[in-house]
Amino acid sequence: MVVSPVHFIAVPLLAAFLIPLLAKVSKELVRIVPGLVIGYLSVVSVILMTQVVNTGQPIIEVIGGWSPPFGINLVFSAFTGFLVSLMTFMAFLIWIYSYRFKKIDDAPAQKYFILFMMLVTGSTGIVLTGDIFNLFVFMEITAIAAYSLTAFYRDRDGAEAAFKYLLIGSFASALMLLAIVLLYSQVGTLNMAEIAQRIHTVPQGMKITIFTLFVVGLGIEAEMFPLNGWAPDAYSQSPGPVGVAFAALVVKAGVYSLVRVVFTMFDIHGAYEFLIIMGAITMVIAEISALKQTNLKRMLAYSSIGQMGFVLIAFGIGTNAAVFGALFLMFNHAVIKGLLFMSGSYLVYNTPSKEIKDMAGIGKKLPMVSFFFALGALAIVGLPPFSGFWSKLYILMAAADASFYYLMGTILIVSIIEIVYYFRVMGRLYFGKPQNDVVLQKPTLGGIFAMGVLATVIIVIGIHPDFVTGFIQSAADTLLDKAGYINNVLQLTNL
Amino acid sequence: MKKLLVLLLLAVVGYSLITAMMGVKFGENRLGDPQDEKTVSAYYLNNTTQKLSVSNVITAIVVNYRGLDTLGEVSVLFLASLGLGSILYRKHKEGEEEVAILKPSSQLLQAGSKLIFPAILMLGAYVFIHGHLTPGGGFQGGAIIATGFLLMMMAYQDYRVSHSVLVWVESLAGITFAGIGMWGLLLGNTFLENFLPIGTLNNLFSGGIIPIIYIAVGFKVAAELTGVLDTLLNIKDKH
Amino acid sequence: MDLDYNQIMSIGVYGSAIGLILIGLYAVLIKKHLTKIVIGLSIIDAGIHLLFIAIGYIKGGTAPIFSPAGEKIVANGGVMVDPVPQALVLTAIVIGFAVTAVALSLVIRLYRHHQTARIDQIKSLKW
Amino acid sequence: MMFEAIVIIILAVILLAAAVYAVMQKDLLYAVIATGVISLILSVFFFIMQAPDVALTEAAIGIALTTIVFIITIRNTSRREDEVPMDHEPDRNENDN
Repeated sequence: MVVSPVHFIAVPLLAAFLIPLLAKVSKELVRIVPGLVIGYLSVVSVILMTQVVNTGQPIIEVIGGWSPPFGINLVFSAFTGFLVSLMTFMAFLIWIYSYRFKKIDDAPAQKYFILFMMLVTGSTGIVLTGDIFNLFVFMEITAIAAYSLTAFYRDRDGAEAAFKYLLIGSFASALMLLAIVLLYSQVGTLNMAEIAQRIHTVPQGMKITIFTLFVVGLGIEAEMFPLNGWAPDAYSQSPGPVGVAFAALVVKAGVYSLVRVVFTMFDIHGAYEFLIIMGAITMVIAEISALKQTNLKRMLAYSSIGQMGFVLIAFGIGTNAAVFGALFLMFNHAVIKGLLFMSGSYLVYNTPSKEIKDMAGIGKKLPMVSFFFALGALAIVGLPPFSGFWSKLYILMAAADASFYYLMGTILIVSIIEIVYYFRVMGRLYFGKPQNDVVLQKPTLGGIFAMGVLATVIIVIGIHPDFVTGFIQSAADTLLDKAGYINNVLQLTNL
Repeated sequence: MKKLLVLLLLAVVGYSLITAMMGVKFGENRLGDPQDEKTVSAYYLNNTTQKLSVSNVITAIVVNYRGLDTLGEVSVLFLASLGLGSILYRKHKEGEEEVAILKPSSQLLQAGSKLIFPAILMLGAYVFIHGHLTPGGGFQGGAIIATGFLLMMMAYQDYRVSHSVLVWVESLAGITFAGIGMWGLLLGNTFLENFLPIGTLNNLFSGGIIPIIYIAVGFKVAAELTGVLDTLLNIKDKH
Repeated sequence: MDLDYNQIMSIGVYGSAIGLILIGLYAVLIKKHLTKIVIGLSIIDAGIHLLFIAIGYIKGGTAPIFSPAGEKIVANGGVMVDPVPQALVLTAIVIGFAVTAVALSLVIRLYRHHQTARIDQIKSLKW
Repeated sequence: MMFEAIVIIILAVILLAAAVYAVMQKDLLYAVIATGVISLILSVFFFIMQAPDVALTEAAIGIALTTIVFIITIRNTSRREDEVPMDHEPDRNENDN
């Protein structure tokens, strides 16, 4: 046994406890070690992922030698493994991007990198764990790291955004805890597979109460309407790399847990329709708000919320093809939004007012960054030959197959809105007249590298989507195979 | 208007909670027969004494059956003390006169604290060392020790807990916890699996790795909570 | 109407737990002072913890500790209360403290910046 | 048995009264003390319901540490919910950064 899923939790925690001691040796180690850890984890995720795909069996890791449901177990299946690989890959790029990020130097870097590493640990933990209370604990780890990172800069309204986030986030975790309490009183277990097995014994009224509490609590993390008030502020006031991490890790973990509750744990009729309706409302309202924004990062944040609404719609359709499209869109959203936030941060740093209208002509001052931003914008609105095209196409096709024609109309109209506001920014970047040619902050080497990798991924997947569709297809199959999940986890009990 | 909406919301929440709790009878035995182990709790109550030789079932659950939760919980505290430092951090400016936020305390408190302080530390240590035998454990003991330091900080304005000692204690305790877990994995078993002899029930040296982990948790929690209090108490007002 | 022991206990315990949750919720939604909002959050938490322990309680049960005394009770046919909620509440209390500490440090920082801790005075907190 | 029930009812009344007081009181210091009382009664509840471990935790963390953290915050911010200045508060003319 060389690598196992528990490394995703144990290694970063060990490193986090070690870093304060390493800081006494060298300040540089504080920056390097989190990167090494995250890099190691992405290697582990690739190894485990190939193992899972080759054998076709998920890896169930038992903690403390107690087989589920008596102990906590981690599940590294094609579905969770896909998300974890995506998260660690994005986290590694974010680390490269922020390694020499100028503004981190003036505040204590030690804290930034440990907090970032714990954010990654919390998000991967949420995805891996097979125990509902353990999910709550990891959610709190993610949340506290996220609050502290949002308030990291002192020259912005970070504390306001962080408090707003904390208020909504604590509310969410309180609801989630309440849901766990009620659920425990009914089924007497915390293991998700066993809950799924016993959920049919719960009286209908109680089931709906618990389900509502879960959906509201987790919907906050997943940026579902109307509980996403925290997102625009948190995205725009936090340091640039942290915004990327929110889009690529935290929200993904939130969507994952929502999907796990709806697809695996509960068997409520109408839950899927509920997801579609909430997703559609979220998408429409967020995209219209994005159109109205004058601040670039807020615009990106609303666009991110809109995309999450789109993901919820696709999950709500519930067919295999739609789930496939949703997972593909999650992948694309992480990669493309990552690129947009990374390049957008540099655009914002070179525009003291942070307003879109003042970004005129930056395309000539910062050709590289503007190119990446334009590439990301073209990809996210779903133009061929970029990767965003494929996910949108698959979801539309799935909607057509399930004959949700009104949904297709909504998605197409929303896409036009998206095109309008992204092209407006691009028009400013390339066809505006620059006010001066002072470059306030050039992108660092690491930044260009990270953005270059993401741009390459977008183009390569766009031309040749087969590189990932195999993984995504098996992930979608795994998610929809509820009986398989229950069996795989609980068969260990009888050994 | 807003108030009305909120009251409406509260009524809805209250109603659904009350109806939900109607179905959960107070004091009812939901564990089922311990012998057929239908629920997780019945299994714990039935097997803890034989398999782990720990008298306090809650300790067994917190440290071993659900050890990952506790590792997460310890890191939440770690993150909170880290986050507090990052949120309240500010550059020291030249010529800034600093005034502590606590007022000088009376002679009585000062003399009394000195007397009580070692006793509190002893109580805290007792609580976490006997975590597997009696009620209490790492969290309770750590919190008790932190209140001891709090008493000293309140009594003596210039009382400082050395920052580097806190960092050392915190890191070493954390490494012990995660390291014991990893050691179980390296021995070919699973993470956090017990690899020490479990001893006999109700002895101090029983329960395998459980007391060791709980002592590490005790030190870590004490250091973390003291660190939080230290950070908060040393926010200076400029005069 | 005569109430038996179980009814009194369930009204007393469940009632105070739900009451705490509702009162805390009211404070979070209505109050304007940041510290008051954090107080509300901790009251909600307290209510949920009480509810959880109440769910694990079994009438006539003893604490789940196999000390010599506890063993004697079990040997004589006594029951022990459910240990799982207690372990989870232990975790939840500590996490709640961590969140409260972070929240209050944010309140301190906001006060330093704006000279006020009222939500209606801080422009960027309105929504 | 009945004695226990009576104690629970009395405590529950005090608990809810303390919670209402904590929410309604304009002087935050008193409100915080009331939350301390809530924690104290909660700890007794836990003890009655055979959860000594939780009672100990609530006593150490809920009563002592949470209260002190709140008090430190109030010392560093405003003491009144409506922010009418109190005469003993130090004047503040700092600006951050």
